[in-house]
Amino acid sequence: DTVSIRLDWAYGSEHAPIFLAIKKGFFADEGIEVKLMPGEGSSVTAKLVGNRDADFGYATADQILIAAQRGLPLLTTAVILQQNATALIFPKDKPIKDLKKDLAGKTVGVQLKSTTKLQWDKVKGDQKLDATTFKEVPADLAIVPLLSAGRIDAGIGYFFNDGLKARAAGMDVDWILFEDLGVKIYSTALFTNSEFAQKNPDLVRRFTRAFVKGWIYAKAHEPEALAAFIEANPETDKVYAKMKLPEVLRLTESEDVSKTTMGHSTPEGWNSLQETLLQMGVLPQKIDVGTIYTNDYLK
Amino acid sequence: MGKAPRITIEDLSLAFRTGTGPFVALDRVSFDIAPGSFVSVVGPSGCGKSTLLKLLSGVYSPTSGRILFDGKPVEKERLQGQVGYVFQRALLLPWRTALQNVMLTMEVARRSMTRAQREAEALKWLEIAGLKGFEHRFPHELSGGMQQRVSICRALAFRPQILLMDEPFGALDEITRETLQNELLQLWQQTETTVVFITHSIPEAVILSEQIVVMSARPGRVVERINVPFPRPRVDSVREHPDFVEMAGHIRSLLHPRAHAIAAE
Amino acid sequence: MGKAPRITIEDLSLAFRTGTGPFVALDRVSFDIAPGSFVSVVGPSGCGKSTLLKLLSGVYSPTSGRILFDGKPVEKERLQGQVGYVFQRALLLPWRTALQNVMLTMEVARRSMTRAQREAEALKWLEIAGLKGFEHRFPHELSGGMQQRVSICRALAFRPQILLMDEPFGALDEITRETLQNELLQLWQQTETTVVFITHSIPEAVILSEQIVVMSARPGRVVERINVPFPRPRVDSVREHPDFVEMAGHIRSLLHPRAHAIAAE
Amino acid sequence: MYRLSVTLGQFLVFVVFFAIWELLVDLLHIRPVILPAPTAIAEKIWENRALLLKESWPTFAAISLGFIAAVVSGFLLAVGIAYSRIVRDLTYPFLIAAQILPKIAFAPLFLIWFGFGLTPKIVIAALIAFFPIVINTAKGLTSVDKELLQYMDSLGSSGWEKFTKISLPWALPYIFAALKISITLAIVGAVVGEFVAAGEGLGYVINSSNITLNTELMFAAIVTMSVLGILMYLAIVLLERYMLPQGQLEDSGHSTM
Amino acid sequence: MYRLSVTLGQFLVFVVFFAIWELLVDLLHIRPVILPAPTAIAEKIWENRALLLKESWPTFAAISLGFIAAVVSGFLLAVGIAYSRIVRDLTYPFLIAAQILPKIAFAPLFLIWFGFGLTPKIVIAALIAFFPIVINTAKGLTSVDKELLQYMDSLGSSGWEKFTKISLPWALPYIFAALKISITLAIVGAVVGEFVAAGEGLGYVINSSNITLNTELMFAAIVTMSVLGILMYLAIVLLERYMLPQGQLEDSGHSTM
Ligand SMILES: Nc1ncnc2c1ncn2[C@@H]1O[C@H](COP(=O)(O)OP(=O)(O)OP(=O)(O)O)[C@@H](O)[C@H]1O
Ligand SMILES: Nc1ncnc2c1ncn2[C@@H]1O[C@H](COP(=O)(O)OP(=O)(O)OP(=O)(O)O)[C@@H](O)[C@H]1O
Ligand SMILES: [Mg+2]
Ligand SMILES: [Mg+2]
Repeated sequence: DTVSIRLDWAYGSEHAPIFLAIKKGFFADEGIEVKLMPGEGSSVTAKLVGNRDADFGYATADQILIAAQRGLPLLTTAVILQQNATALIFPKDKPIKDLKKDLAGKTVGVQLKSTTKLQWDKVKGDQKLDATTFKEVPADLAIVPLLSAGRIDAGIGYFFNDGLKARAAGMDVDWILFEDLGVKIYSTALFTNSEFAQKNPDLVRRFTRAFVKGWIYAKAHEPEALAAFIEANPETDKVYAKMKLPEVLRLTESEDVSKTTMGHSTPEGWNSLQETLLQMGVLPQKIDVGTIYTNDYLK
Repeated sequence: MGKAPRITIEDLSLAFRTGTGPFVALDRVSFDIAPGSFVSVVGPSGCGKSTLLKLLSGVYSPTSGRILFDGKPVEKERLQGQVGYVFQRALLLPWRTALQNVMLTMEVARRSMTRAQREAEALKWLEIAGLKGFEHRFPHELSGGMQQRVSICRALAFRPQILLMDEPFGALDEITRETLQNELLQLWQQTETTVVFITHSIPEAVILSEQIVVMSARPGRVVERINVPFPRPRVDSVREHPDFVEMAGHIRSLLHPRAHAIAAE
Repeated sequence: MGKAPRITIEDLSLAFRTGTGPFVALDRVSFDIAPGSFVSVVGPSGCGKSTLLKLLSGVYSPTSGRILFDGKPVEKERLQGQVGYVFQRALLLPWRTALQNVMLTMEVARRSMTRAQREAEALKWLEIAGLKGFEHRFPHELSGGMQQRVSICRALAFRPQILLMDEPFGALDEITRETLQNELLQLWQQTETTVVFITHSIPEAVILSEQIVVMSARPGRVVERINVPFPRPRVDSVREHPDFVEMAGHIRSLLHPRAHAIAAE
Repeated sequence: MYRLSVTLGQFLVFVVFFAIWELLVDLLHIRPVILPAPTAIAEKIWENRALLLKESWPTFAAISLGFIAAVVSGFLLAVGIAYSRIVRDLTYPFLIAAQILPKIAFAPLFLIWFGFGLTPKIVIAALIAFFPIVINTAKGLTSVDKELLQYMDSLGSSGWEKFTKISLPWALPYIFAALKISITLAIVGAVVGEFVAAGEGLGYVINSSNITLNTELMFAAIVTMSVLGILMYLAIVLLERYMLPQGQLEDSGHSTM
Repeated sequence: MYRLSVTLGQFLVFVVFFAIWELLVDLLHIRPVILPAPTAIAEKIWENRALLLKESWPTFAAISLGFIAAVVSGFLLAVGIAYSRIVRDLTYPFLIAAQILPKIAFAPLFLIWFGFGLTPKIVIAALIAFFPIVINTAKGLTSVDKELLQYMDSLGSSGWEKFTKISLPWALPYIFAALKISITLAIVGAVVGEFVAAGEGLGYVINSSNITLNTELMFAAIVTMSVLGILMYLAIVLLERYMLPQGQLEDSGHSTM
């Protein structure tokens, strides 16, 4: 069988375990030939899978939930990144310790093209920040250069993308994780079209199994995963790739996963995500989270 | 090549739409043109001569009245390959050389000719018009008179049954003019061509034509139709013949009062 | 308005670059034009008459030789407002009405005039040219002769010191032509205007000018310069005068052999 | 009579187009996230009319300023190209290179170079709209009847007069063709600018509603965008009618009754 | 002589431009993420020459197919507009609306509508490149000297002959101006297409290296892109030189020695 999977963004070492799984033949072992495709943001990936233009997708859980609420038949089969990677990133020489005080007079870069902006809105609400004391500017895909050019004093982004890239570029930056500011939500997950899953339960099971196996194996053999990724993407920035992979692998951990298995998720986790999204205002109404995820395919 | 048709012009009127309302250029013009005859049209500038020719060629449609060819209304299809037209402007294609411009009409109106035949014919006419050596010049590299000559060659080269000529020799010196006049007469006598010829030169009209249509302006009307009885070939000395002088004087007098009235209006 | 300059043409040559190599249009042409004189240029089509006028007006630069105005080389600045030019083509601006086209030259060459003066002057000339009622027509709404008349008005209206006219009356009927000839002569006599006049009509040249320059073609050369001694005003009857007939015949004979040679070449 | 039936015809085409769309969405059960029905979009426009109106302003500002910048600079460069062979030969390769560069890829860098807010949007709009102005204007200015210019020379007229009285009017039809192309490009540019570099404007609404999969709102913003664009386009058409005298308008020419 | 010094001049401008760039980056200690130095980019190009060459092919295919589609369809529509008042009146508003629609906003939807790979890229390229072809060609076809057409009518020539022998050659300079504008737009379109809807091509390299902040590689791909684009542009210029006879080329005209 040929199965297509669309990732969230362009290939990076955060996808190394997937390349590793392909290289080690985990998919081949299940009789599956994988058609791997890069993405253009999680929202697009969610739409594409909902429209059956790809069999599987790898995108953030919030987008999966939003898309499902908007009527797309999506089913999450494994929540890979259990922790929220969003962070407030800033240079160490202009440190932010207390959000309330230290943000005053600063310029914060936000990414309109992702839900990180919405998470930031929630943080502002939760922490009762006075948005008039600092300035927000759009900074899609440019947090690091803007920080580097001094155009912004802080930026909202994934710590393993923008944060580590800044470090790889020789900047001394630090960050505050949103996870630590109370935005505990699932991050990137493997999902499929539920109609597709209904028709091909066995194929979905085999694919999910091979996919998760890649992550488990990568966690144990990090250098091997890195090597597999670099082999497939020789033009990549190797320093940055090496820095990023362990951080990403660490995000697969959670209390729940340590008790069960890689990729596992709980009703509490999904409900908390839904709660957060409701508060963020991107979700008009609640849905039954039970319909959009399952642990069944994790064996 | 078939015989030229008899042309019947019946009550022909044409009005142009202008910024200041309709303008009547031709007002109920009627006359006949026998097959194979040579008709000249004279009249003051702006009296509708060019307009008449454009109606005859099917370029314009009349506001009222009609034109019959052998009793049948003109149709574009039937005109194909029949009418040669020398416009008042040279009207050459700027991207074609003199030779290529002359070949244009044959491409359109004489499909049966081969490329080589067309070229030979075109070269022959260009030579007659004194344009040997200028065949491969583009129009903007030719003098005004040369452009006009190319335009004449273009119309003559495909031997049409009806030849409409709008002041063809106006921009030419006497010698070139005479050469081309002779060529035209020869072509006309050898073939069954009908020629409708606009000129401002009364002697030219008298020397060339069998019939002269005199027009007046505002609105364009036919004042008189004059038969020219002199025998052919009419040599230059015919100019001194008293009948000739008298006829020229008569035509001049027909044009005079009107024309003066316009200038003073 | 100052006096017209004496024009000295010294050994003037001009070659055009063409696809088939350089082409000599004018070959060592020399003659003088006295201030306020009326010079006609005649010659076969393509002999370089228009080219000569373009050199005189500063439009072209000679390949060799030079043109002096009162002994000094022509400069564009000094030409401003001095030269009126009637091109062989009417060459009107398609986006301007007849009136606006006539006003163009005054806008450029007579800045001191007010708008109202310009308009009055333009209207006067349009009326003289028999174009009353057509002032607000666009060029494409005028007949060929009318366009040419607008172009003549445009050159006359600003009363230049030097008037270069390239076959101005070629497209006009006899009456309109006579009217404009008379107007031109009147303008010339009243003011100190120098006129250089190209024509294909030998009688016209003889009737109008003080001096006739006869040119030959390939390459363009001056064959002879003829003084015309007849007293003014020269009425129509001068045409019958034996001296007139003889002079016309002489000019014709100058043009003949050459021209025939070209046609046969 | 004819005008009336044309307007009716256009209206009919519109109606048929939207009817088919509505039907297709309905019959094929296309989900609104993929393609919302016209009625749903219309509803959304009405609901969000205040928002859409408000967000139109910054977009309008970016488009018009970018367009004006493109027209002015493009026109000046075209004049240089038309009148100076050196300018032409030295700028052409760079002009083309600049035109070919995927400016959209640079958009994030523009943020860094030009800061936030209106400036980068204007720059992108101007850069994209610039090229047709240069190409067409230069073409128009160099296609002038040479003898007309010679006529002006014979009058001893200055270069400036030749330019204003002959070349410019001659080039106007070319220039207006370019303006029509460029205004639509300026719109694309402003939207791209707002995708990356703005927290306001219709482009921002399109982008952010795309992320939250609020496809109806996205289409609503696109429709508003189009209406805005069509109005600006019509402004140019009106200007053309006003500035091009009868002799130069497309549908003029010899007309018999 | 002149040609040689022009080439030298162009080269010099290039060298100076890059020298200043290099110096600025060096002196101001600009980080490569913000703006890499030309030498760094050159190095990156050399390092990745195989990759860049390989990725050029799909981009080239998308550009050329999109361009051809735009030219063919745009030309046909222009003919319809020029010759039929009904076609013109009925298509114009939609044409303009379609042109004004921010097609880039639709790019993600194109993915869904047309699938992956070449198709959406071609569609976007064609859509963006389409408009100038229509506008300019229609303009050229309708600006023909009316009396020339009348002359052809007097010969009883068919509409087809008038078209091929008069209108088309007359419109060629307009059409080539449009082709030059459109090829650059097709390039933009293909790149945008590759940003969203492809896993290959130079646009993909630009986008993915932008996301991973590999700015040197991004610039390397942009440079390759530009070179590709300039080559395609030059192909059109050559075609123009070949097809437009002397009488119609820009620099022809009355020339004295
Ligand atoms: N731009 C040009 N390029 C090349 N040759 C030219 C150009 N202009 C004129 N010629 C040639 O120069 C010669 C003189 O041309 P010119 O227009 O001066 O003739 P002319 O005496 O005015 O003729 P006509 O009476 O026919 O108007 C002609 O043979 C013509 O072909
Ligand atoms: N397209 C047009 N629109 C409006 N009026 C026109 C148009 N064409 C010609 N006319 C007018 O119709 C009248 C006749 O024009 P036409 O060209 O037939 O004159 P003509 O007899 O050929 O004059 P000429 O001897 O000057 O060439 C003129 O008064 C002219 O102004
Ligand atoms: Mg006429
Ligand atoms: Mg001449």
